[in-house]
Amino acid sequence: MLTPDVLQRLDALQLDYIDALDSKDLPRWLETFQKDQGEYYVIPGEHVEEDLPLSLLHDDCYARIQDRVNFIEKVWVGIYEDYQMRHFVQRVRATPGDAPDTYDMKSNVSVLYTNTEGHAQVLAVGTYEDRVRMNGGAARFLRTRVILDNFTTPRYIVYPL
Amino acid sequence: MLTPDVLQRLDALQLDYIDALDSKDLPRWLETFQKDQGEYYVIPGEHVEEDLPLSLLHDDCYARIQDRVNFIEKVWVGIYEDYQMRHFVQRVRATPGDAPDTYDMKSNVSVLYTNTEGHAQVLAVGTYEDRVRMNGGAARFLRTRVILDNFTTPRYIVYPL
Amino acid sequence: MLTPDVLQRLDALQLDYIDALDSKDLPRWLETFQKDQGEYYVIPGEHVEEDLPLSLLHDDCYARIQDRVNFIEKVWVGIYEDYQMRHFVQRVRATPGDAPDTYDMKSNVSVLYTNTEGHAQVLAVGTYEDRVRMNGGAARFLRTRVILDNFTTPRYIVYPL
Amino acid sequence: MDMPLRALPDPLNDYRWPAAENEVPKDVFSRDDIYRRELERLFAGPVWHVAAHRAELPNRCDFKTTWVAETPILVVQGDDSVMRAFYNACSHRGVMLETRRRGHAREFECPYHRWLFDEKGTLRACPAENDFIPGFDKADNGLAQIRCEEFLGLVFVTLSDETPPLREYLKGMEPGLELVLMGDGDCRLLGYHKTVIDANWKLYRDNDGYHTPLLHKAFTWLNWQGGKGSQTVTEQGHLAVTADLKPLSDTGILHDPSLLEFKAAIRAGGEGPQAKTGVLVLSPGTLISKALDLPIIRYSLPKGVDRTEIHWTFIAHKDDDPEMLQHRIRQANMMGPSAMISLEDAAVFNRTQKACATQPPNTQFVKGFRPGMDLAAAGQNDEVGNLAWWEIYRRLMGFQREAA
Amino acid sequence: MDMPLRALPDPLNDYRWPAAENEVPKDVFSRDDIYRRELERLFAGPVWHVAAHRAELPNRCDFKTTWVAETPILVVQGDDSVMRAFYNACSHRGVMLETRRRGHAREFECPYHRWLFDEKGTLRACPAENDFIPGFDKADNGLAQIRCEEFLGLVFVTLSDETPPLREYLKGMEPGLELVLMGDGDCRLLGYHKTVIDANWKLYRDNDGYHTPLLHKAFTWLNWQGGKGSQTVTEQGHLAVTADLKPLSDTGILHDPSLLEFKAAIRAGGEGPQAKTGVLVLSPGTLISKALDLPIIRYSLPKGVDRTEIHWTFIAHKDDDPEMLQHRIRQANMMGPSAMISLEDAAVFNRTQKACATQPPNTQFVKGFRPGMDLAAAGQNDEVGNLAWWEIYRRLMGFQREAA
Amino acid sequence: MDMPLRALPDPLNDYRWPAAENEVPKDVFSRDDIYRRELERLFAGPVWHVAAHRAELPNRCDFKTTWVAETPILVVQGDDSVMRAFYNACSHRGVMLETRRRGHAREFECPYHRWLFDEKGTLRACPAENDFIPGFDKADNGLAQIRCEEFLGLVFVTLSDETPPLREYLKGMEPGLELVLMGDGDCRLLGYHKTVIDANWKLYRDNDGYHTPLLHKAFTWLNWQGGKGSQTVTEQGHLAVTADLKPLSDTGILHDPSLLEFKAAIRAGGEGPQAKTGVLVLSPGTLISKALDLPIIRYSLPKGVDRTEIHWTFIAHKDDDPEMLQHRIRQANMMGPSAMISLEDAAVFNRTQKACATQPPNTQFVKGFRPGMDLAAAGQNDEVGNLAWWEIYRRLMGFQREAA
Ligand code: FES
Ligand code: FES
Ligand code: FES
Ligand SMILES: [Fe+3]
Ligand SMILES: [Fe+3]
Ligand SMILES: [Fe+3]
Repeated sequence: MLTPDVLQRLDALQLDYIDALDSKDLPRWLETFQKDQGEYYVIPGEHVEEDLPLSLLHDDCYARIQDRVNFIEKVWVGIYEDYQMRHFVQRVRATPGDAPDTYDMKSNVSVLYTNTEGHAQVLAVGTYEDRVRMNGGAARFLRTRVILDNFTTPRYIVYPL
Repeated sequence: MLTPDVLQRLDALQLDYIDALDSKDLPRWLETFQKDQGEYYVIPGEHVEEDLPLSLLHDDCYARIQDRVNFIEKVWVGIYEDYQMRHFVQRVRATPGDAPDTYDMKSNVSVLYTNTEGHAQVLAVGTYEDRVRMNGGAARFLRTRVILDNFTTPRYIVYPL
Repeated sequence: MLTPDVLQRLDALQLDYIDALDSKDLPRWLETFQKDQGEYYVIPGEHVEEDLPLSLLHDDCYARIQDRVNFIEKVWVGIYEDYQMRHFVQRVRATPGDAPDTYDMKSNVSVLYTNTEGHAQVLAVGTYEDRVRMNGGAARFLRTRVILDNFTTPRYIVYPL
Repeated sequence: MDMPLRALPDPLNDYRWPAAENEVPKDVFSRDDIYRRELERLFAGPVWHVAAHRAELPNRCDFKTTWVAETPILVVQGDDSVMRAFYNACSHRGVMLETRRRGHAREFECPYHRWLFDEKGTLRACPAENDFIPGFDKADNGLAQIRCEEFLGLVFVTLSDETPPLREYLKGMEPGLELVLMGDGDCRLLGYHKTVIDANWKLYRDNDGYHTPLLHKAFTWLNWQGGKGSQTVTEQGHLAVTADLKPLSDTGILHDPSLLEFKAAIRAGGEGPQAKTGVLVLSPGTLISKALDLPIIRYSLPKGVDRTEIHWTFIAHKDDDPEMLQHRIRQANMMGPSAMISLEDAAVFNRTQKACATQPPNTQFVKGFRPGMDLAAAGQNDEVGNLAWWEIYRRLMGFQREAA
Repeated sequence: MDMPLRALPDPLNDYRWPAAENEVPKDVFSRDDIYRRELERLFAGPVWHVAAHRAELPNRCDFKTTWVAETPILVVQGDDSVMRAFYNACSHRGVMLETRRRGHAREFECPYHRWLFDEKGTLRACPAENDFIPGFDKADNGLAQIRCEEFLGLVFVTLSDETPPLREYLKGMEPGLELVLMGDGDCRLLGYHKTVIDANWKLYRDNDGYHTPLLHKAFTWLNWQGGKGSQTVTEQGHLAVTADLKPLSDTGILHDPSLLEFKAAIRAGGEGPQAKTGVLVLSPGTLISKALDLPIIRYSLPKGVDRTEIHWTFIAHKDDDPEMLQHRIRQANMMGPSAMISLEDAAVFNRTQKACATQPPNTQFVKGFRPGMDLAAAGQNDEVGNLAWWEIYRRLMGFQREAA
Repeated sequence: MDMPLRALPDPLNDYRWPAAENEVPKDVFSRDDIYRRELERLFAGPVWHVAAHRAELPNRCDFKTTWVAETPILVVQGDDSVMRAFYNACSHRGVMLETRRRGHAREFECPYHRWLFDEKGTLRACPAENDFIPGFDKADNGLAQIRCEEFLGLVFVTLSDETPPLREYLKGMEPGLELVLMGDGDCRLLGYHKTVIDANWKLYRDNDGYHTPLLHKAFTWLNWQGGKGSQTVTEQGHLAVTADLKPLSDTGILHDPSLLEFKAAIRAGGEGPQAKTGVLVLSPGTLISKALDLPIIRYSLPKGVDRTEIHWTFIAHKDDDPEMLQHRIRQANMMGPSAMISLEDAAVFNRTQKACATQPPNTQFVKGFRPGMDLAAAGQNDEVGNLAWWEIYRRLMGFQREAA
């Protein structure tokens, strides 16, 4: 069992991650990843079931995550119909990882979103399968995998989940 | 970083608040506010974005909160279509406040509701921006601001959020 | 107030319960109940309001819970339209129970579900009213009562909630 | 609902029913215009609907609200113990009068302008009446009443003046009703299982004895045999199957076989009506059954053409001792939307709804069917029992058969 | 919306309105075909809709997007301060041009092929224009403009060429509008309360003085008396009730009675227009009121036959001092979808919608009604004020009355 | 779906298409009656739909379920390797036979009465067959089969008998198909991106070369140039654009430019079919493209008039080495519902849907259009390529043009 202190730091990282996204503060979201190492994936649940290799978002290196932030902030602006996300996470498991100072964490996650006319719906539901590195006090994601139960998304996804 | 003890008392206050509402126990809800000082606001998210001064519910003094309880319990009875709320909160940040023994807290919140025919939907989603006073052991809200992402509510709001 | 350690073990039990269900691992779900003693009920909210004695699922002995698992795994296979659940719980209260080494716990719960075409909706919302026995380190449910706010379920319930 | 007096020329007039007597078109389950016509001709037509059982409003001045398709209904037990039914709408400007599911009330006050009705629907008071339209008379402005008759505690309503009297309508079903309602229908309410099926309401009533041992695998899994039985089909398209559902002989597969005891039968020594089991379909859309010790009324409430709420209503007999009461509550694990031997039905109905737009355009009833047969002579494990009802449906809806 | 030029033979041609002048059929609130006809004949017909108030787009090049039923509208204040309205669709392939609710923009660029329009709707640039269809002229391809006139800052639009000029349309409502818009309509926006009612848009505008003291129990609970007043009904079916809503004399029931101060009246010494209170219904679907110090515009935006978004729009006067501004913000607790004396309205409208399919088929207006009466002479607490509008509605929709 | 044999007199018979050849009415995207007619005349009409690619059911006895509009389809690879398609409904009472998306099955058992079909649709067994309607023959009661042909692994189905043979239907698209399916169509499935657009399915197929560099800002932002190319328009309204999407010359803007490598072209020395890029629209509603190293099949599945599910289906070549496979998986960041250069399309389609009820009533295709032109001669960056399809659509739907 992990110490309360470690758990609290894992949770703090998770909360920072969701709050950054809900605040549309993508640079802050980027910072929750281990610099030059972090990876980010969104994987349709059906692919896990059927063992298919594709992801919906597939950032297998930190540079890709950086490019993603740039696309949202610089390329798509003024085109997409904007929306406001709100994340809810529930850590269901956290264990020491294979490498020293790393931890594996699984959480349930749901994301509600509100469109520009003020109506809310479920955007996404699934799990986070995270790998975290504890660098002294600061935890950072080495890898975040979002397993998307609702693999047919109700709209196109602009922001990371 | 706040101590686990302070965090637990902040959470306990928050949980007491939502449980009182979900139980339609409005006097108990009222008690979560600092007597004669508590303030309560529900603010449409679009007003935050567009810097508009109006609230949806605007209880800028404790007496207003008391009056709200009375309206629900004494004036509207038998007219409105009743519903059952269920709150889910997730504290994303808690920090010491400006004044001594006060704390500022931000939480994500979602509220599902069930109508009299037994069907559930999303009623509200957004954030709580709370200011709490710790009076010895007992925490009380000095101010609760509900920022409502879904500013076009799916029905008229009877109970506080 | 319960000690952080007790709370953490109560939470761990709860999380194990929901993760087992969300993983469709029914034997693991069964294990969260006290062997030969656990009871499991799903009760429509309207029955609580109107004081009606019926439950939706009524497993008043451990053998019934075992039989339920068997029906899901052996009888209904290939007939029902499958779905993926995802639980979110929020403990709102935990107190020592009447008997030694037992605890009573109330939690808000919501369950989102995704159908085979990949669309998500609210399946259930309500509360858990749990009674837990602490056997040394291992907590087990003596009794789980799911009070279902949305007593008109949006589809037939296959898996326990 | 379109009010009948504003009937429109209807393109459905050209709709053709298949010539073969054992076929039913799939699009009757999915076409919105057919559903609209059902509202007029069937739900507001010459049929009786089960709106309640007295067990749901057992005391004087108890009420229950419910629906006949899109029409809200208020059923009240008067202070004279008589059951009455009303359109659940204020006679002034039409506000739904009562929004609670069930309750107790001597008076119903409309919130809008505070008109006040008593439990018999009489308008008792209306503010500022002296300033009303000349000739206004409270006596003319009570709640619009709905025809309402009772049988064994079942409260039936009909929206049409042309419906025959209830006893005539139910003719032939009396023994079945006595069986499932435990003789005298003197029942108490245990509770509800309410759920939604994504299927047309007619799929729900489309029941057959053919599927029972095949769909519900519990029977084979538990090596659970049905007993002998018989089937009744009435002129009104009602169906009664009294196939015995024998108690389970413990095969060691269930951890808790006590659930499937047939307590009443044991107590009665295995003889007489207590020892029988039956399922009834009352046209148009109510199922009433007693399986072992578990009597259930299933209301099917259409919510659009492809969505139906099912309210499983569990009752006990008023004379039950605590042991029997508890047994019935436990036995509810056996039947219900999530129960051992009925969960599968909803799955099958949903799956049928999804496949309405397929070829061939008709479904076929083949088990036990003989061209020109007497449908009332269908056997207990046949699927033709429903065809009597489909013929009534076809006529009520004004659909002509294709030439053969 | 079906475009008028493709009018179809319509089964509604046989629809009959009740003979009695004080009755309205319930199914006008629930029939989808009637709603479809409203889109053509009413929303795209010879009426003015309130699309905005200048307070919502106070500066040059400010814009607001909104809807006339299913038609998206873009209202822009030109750099010449003139209000203009456009169909919110690119003139090329119809992409919705602006998706923000409100904002500031000198230019509108369509993302699809980057056609660029200025704030007066003129097409300024389109990539590759030299390869366009011969004869293409940017001057012919600006945004399709919508007739737009202004009165006291209210921005009205009409989709029809046959609508009379605004001042003619509003005839008789000028004093009421001045009252509720605080004289000159020189306002600033405080914010919105937006909500959904599960009811037809016409229920929302169906307002009467009869219900006020009866539905809204706050009045009796607080022993709060309405003052004398008067009612105006115009030829276009507009309604103005200027019943005084007097400030509350503190009865000790409210913990915070300051909320219900009538600050403007106190400042004015209780005299003159500042001391008045009024509520206006502008046909077809806008309510504008000033209760005590709280002026509100209520837009009702139909979203299908049984669903309506209400945008309560709260304004202050531009000259308000901070104390008055703060007072108005506080007073918003009094009226709004969740407020002390208006929460009940939505409940009543929702409940009426649920009970459309009931008998009798018509609702009746009885308080203050006399056959053959001059509807414009209705009293302030009558419910007949709406009948003038219903008669206009009936005619616009082409519904004939049944023979008496 | 209404079965064709019950065709009704249809008010749409008066519907008029605009006279101008370059205009399309906006309400074809929003009118429910038009969508209903499409179900009959188009989706069940003389066209081929792409139902699957062999890569999705690569082994014998693999299956995939899908939809042709509202009709559920079961595609099975027989144990003889032949692709067959069936209505996904039991031939008895119509229960949807298979509910899984994809899988492997030698037999399909209907749960309701346990009729058993083999992978070629033959009815193999049905309980109690000896008690069936006289003359019942299993051979007549297999699954209703659907015409099914294959080309380069693409599995096409048509619900009509009148559809020409597939090769005739595809005439002119063969080179394009070879290009995007990497020569021989011998592919493996990588996975899906599935999403919903709130837009009519026809908006999704309405593609033009005019928008590409304008809507998709990534091209300008990255200074990424398209290469030369050509466009083919066929008699059946198919469209093939083989404009080169050159690999990005690294401008230092992307942190990870490796994503946009054109690995196959590099390997091929920049020559030959491997070095080409193309996008195809197969009428009515499938897009197939290969951008750089990323081949994708996009199924558009209508779910009502204003809602469409898009199933982006990503494939690789069976001979890919691990490096190429990994590269294709990475390159899926480039195209898809949430990808670098295609996220914008959904936004534009949704925004167009929202603005259907606006003036002018028609959208116009202007870029590259000349009255009387040969539509097949349209250039790669024109928007007129779609007009050939719109003309086919108009005729299939039976809409007459207005007089000019
Ligand atoms: S509507 Fe009921 S009293 Fe007026
Ligand atoms: S649709 Fe607006 S520029 Fe083409
Ligand atoms: S419906 Fe398939 S076997 Fe009867
Ligand atoms: Fe069954
Ligand atoms: Fe009111
Ligand atoms: Fe594009």
